[in-house]
Amino acid sequence: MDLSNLYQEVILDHYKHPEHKGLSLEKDVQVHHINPSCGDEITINLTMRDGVVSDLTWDGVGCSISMASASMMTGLLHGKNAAEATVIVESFVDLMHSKGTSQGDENVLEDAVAFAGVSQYPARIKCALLGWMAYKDAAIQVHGK
Amino acid sequence: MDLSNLYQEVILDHYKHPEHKGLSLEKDVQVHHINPSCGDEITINLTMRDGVVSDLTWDGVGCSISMASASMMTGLLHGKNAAEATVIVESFVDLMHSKGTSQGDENVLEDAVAFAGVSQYPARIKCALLGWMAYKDAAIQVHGK
Amino acid sequence: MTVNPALIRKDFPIFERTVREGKKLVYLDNGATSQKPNSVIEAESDFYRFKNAAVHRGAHQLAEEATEVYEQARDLVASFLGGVSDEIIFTKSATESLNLLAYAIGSAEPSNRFHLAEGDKIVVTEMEHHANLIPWQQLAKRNRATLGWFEVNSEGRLDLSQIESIIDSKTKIVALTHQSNVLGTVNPLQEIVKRAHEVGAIVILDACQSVPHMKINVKELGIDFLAFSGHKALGPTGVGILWGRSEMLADLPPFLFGGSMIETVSMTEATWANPPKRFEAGVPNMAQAVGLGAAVKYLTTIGLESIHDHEMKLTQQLIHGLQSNSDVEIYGPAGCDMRGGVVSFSLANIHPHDLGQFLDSQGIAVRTGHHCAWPLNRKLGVVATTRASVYLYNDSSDIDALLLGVCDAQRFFARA
Amino acid sequence: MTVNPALIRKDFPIFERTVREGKKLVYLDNGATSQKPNSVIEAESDFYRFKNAAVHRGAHQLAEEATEVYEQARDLVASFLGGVSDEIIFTKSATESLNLLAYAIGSAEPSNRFHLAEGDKIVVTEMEHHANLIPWQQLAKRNRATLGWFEVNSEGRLDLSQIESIIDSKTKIVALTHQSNVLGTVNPLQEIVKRAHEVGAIVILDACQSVPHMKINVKELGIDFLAFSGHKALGPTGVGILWGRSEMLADLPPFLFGGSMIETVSMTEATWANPPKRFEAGVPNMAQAVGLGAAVKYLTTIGLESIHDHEMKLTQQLIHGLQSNSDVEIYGPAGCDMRGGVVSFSLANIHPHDLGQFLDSQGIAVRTGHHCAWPLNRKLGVVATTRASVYLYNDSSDIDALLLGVCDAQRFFARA
Ligand SMILES: Cc1ncc(COP(=O)(O)O)c(C=O)c1O
Ligand SMILES: Cc1ncc(COP(=O)(O)O)c(C=O)c1O
Repeated sequence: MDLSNLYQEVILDHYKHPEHKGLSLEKDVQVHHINPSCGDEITINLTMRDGVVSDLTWDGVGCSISMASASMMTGLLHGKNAAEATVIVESFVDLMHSKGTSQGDENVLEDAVAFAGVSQYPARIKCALLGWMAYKDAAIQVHGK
Repeated sequence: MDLSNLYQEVILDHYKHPEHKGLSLEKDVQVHHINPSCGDEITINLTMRDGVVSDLTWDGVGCSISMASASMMTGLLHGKNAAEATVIVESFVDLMHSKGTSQGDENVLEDAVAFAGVSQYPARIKCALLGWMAYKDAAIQVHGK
Repeated sequence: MTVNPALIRKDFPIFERTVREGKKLVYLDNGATSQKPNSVIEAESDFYRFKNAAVHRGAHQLAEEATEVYEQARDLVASFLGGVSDEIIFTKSATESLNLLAYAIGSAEPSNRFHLAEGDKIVVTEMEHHANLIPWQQLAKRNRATLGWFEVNSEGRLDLSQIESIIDSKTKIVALTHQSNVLGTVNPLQEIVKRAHEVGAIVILDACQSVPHMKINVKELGIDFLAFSGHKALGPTGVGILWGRSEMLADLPPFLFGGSMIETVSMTEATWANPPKRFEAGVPNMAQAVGLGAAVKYLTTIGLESIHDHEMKLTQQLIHGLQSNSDVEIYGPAGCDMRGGVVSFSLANIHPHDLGQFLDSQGIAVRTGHHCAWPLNRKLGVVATTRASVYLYNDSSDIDALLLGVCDAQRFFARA
Repeated sequence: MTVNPALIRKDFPIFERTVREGKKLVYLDNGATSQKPNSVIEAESDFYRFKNAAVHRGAHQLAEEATEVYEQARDLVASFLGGVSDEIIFTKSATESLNLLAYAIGSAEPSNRFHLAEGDKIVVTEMEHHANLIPWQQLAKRNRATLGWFEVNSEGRLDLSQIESIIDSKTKIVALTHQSNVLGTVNPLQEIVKRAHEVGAIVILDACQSVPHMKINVKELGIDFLAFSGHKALGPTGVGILWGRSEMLADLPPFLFGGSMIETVSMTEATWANPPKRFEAGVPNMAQAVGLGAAVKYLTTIGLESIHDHEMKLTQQLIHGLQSNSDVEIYGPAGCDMRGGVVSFSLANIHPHDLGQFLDSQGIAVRTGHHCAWPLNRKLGVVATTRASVYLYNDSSDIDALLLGVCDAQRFFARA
């Protein structure tokens, strides 16, 4: 396993230049998640309009994997309807649990297939999923409103 | 190690025909000891007159080693003054901890040297000492009176 | 498949040694602890040799590998019991598992489903091992709850005739043993579980003497918690299991506090991780958990049904042989229905300790004493008994040796 | 004697393996857990192979032999610590040892010297591992006691300037770490012990990070209780030690209830055995205790003074090397006085998790995260750090590898 497989340039890029970072003032729900084993934290603000992710922003501290993953996720889910977003999230979760057997579906995940290498590092899967799990929670809460 | 070394005839004899068994009505102190790991129990009644063990009786339930040992002890200590009794008790305790290296001092312990074999069976040392430890406690309590 | 003890013994290195100057080891003290197959011993030492690192704590390869085998062990135990992995908590022993429950329940706030208020009732039985009696007795004292119990009848079985008044509407906990470690009695769970759940009580099963010897499926038993010790089930010392239904564990407060069981911590406050982590504070007994994984694998390969059948044949032989000795009194069920391979007995005029010593001189290892069940002993009217307990590596020659040893002991102690 | 890591590594089988496709294992995660020498691994497996039986419970030869080696292990640990055998309690871990104390003290009756009443105070420090913080924090909550603490100053040392008001007359317990598992700081016990005893408080020492690495004599330290984990001291997983002064243990109520810790038992009442048995309920972690005995024997043979000297040389080299990198910030004392071989640091722009991952790809095992000391991390203003910790088998090439790895990581992550 080559480490540059884990740390693809696009990941380091998102880490250094995160997108959708900085929480919007307006939101339907806010969710805060932490990874107790390493202390990484993330907060996301989600707004849905007519069943579509109309605003999704985040803030947090953590490693490049967790931060870049949150950055890419917010870009990816923005403008998608709830069902489309769920498909993307599930696809990403499956990729993380693939133990290196999957390359990820680029049609669904776009740049986020760069995280495929993470699935071979069990301790890092939680990092990559941090933002996605927060979104999942947020989506459930919005739905309940 | 031959088992008849542990179970000398004189031991089995005392077990079947215990001496000084049955608690006297009168006593200075009564002490009750148990061996929590096997449930054996002993009670002894001790009376000292002019610094001499004038009455020492016991009752209890337990294995041949603990019962025979109590039987022999009461006979041995009867009529001894406190200091003599202590010497006998210490001699017996030493014998029990000798790990088979001592035959015991017959001048001090008389028939109780028959317990020498017990010292090679660590789990049984507590059995042999049950009555003796109760006496030790009783002697301290009498002294404190 | 029938169990072949001769083949099985080849897997257990201890049988290569002899005892008491060259005598064959006849190990009939399985109720106290079992012997270990090579696969278990090696699983534990291989952990140290090849993968040793603190689980869940490092991003390095050793930590990854250690975590992997540790969690695999959890999976193995889960499928062995018919539960799911997150329901399996590694403790140091059944004793810890049961105390964990008693302490965790004892600290549950009024809003928690486990809260034990003044006047609530805990029900146990008269045949409990101290490990499943004293924690509840002391919890009752701490929380001003009451302690009730099922008595043991003359056949060595629970007297369930008063079940409605013993498990009454105040009852919050019913804690009982699956199989008595003295009598061999297997308790009828169905009726007890039904009544307990009727009144909203949880059922905690001490499965120390059953899990190693019979096929158990926690879901089928309908219980809420189960505890057993690895060392009685071919596993290493220093590891036990607490199984609890997911929805129960989810609400159970923690017991030991420390690393890895937290979500957040400040100087004055802390919140807790989800099960099973919530209950595994600190660097766990990793090598022992892995060893226990190997043990349940070994048991599964031989097959618990086959093991049970084998043990019951030996038990029958033993009971039969003892019954033909008129000086012997057996405690517990005489038949083989609803009983396991643990047989306690006494011998007229020979104290169990003396009998045990004599048998030991013949290479035969049995247990003598109160077997950590003093209240039961008192009920039976004995200070101590002699207990023989079988396992998959015993064969009928072991039983013959014991029966012969008992007769020889009678001769030996009659000599004076 | 000087420590020869090349020779020592021959005793540790794990160094025969490589990591990450053939890289030499550079193990610098000793603060989390240590590797094990063959003598420890074999002591544990030989127990199963040759002597396995339940200690203190049987009258047969295996039980005798098992009891003998188990008690020998107790003697070994006692003399290793400068205590006496009956003061040594085998637990499953330091976490259990500390929780044992917190629960036992928490249940002490008003007549008991350990009774903790409403308004009594427990003092800890801001640098505690969760295992020596949360048990006290939760005990304070349960018993309505207050929790106070010493703060950590900018040099990573305890601020003792307020000692008189922090350890005040209400203080019953002072629980602190001997050496910080994050900062490496060794705390000045003399002053703290003196003040604690002045007000009648007991001193509980978390010696997890000191006992494996420096010569400790409990009598000289003047403390009342001490806890450490076997697995950080070359010993097996699943075993820890609680040492307590005899006169303290004599009065301490029990913690876990079950077999072997009792004197008498009825359905509703129980009385307790003397220490150490009172605190060892159930069949103990026998093989692990025996393994820990072998571990302290190994450490004693090499010599704790030599080990400490060796570690401090490596620590100096490491601190020195890190200091020459302007992107590195070290947390904790910069000098080697009153500190041990644990060095935590951060690297500008590279998260510890990423650094750890990169180092791992080079075969270097370090720990990253909060190291189970969240309040300290918050005080330091960091979410996580990278921690390297040395032991007797490390040599200066390991430190070189780490220093090089840090530079390579900087290059690697700068690439994008
Ligand atoms: C200072 C300190 N205290 C307590 C502990 C807890 O030890 P364990 O997890 O072995 O119980 C550790 C290690 O994790 C430690 O470093
Ligand atoms: C029925 C029963 N419960 C509980 C225990 C306690 O198990 P351990 O001592 O392994 O914790 C035992 C064995 O000693 C037992 O037989």
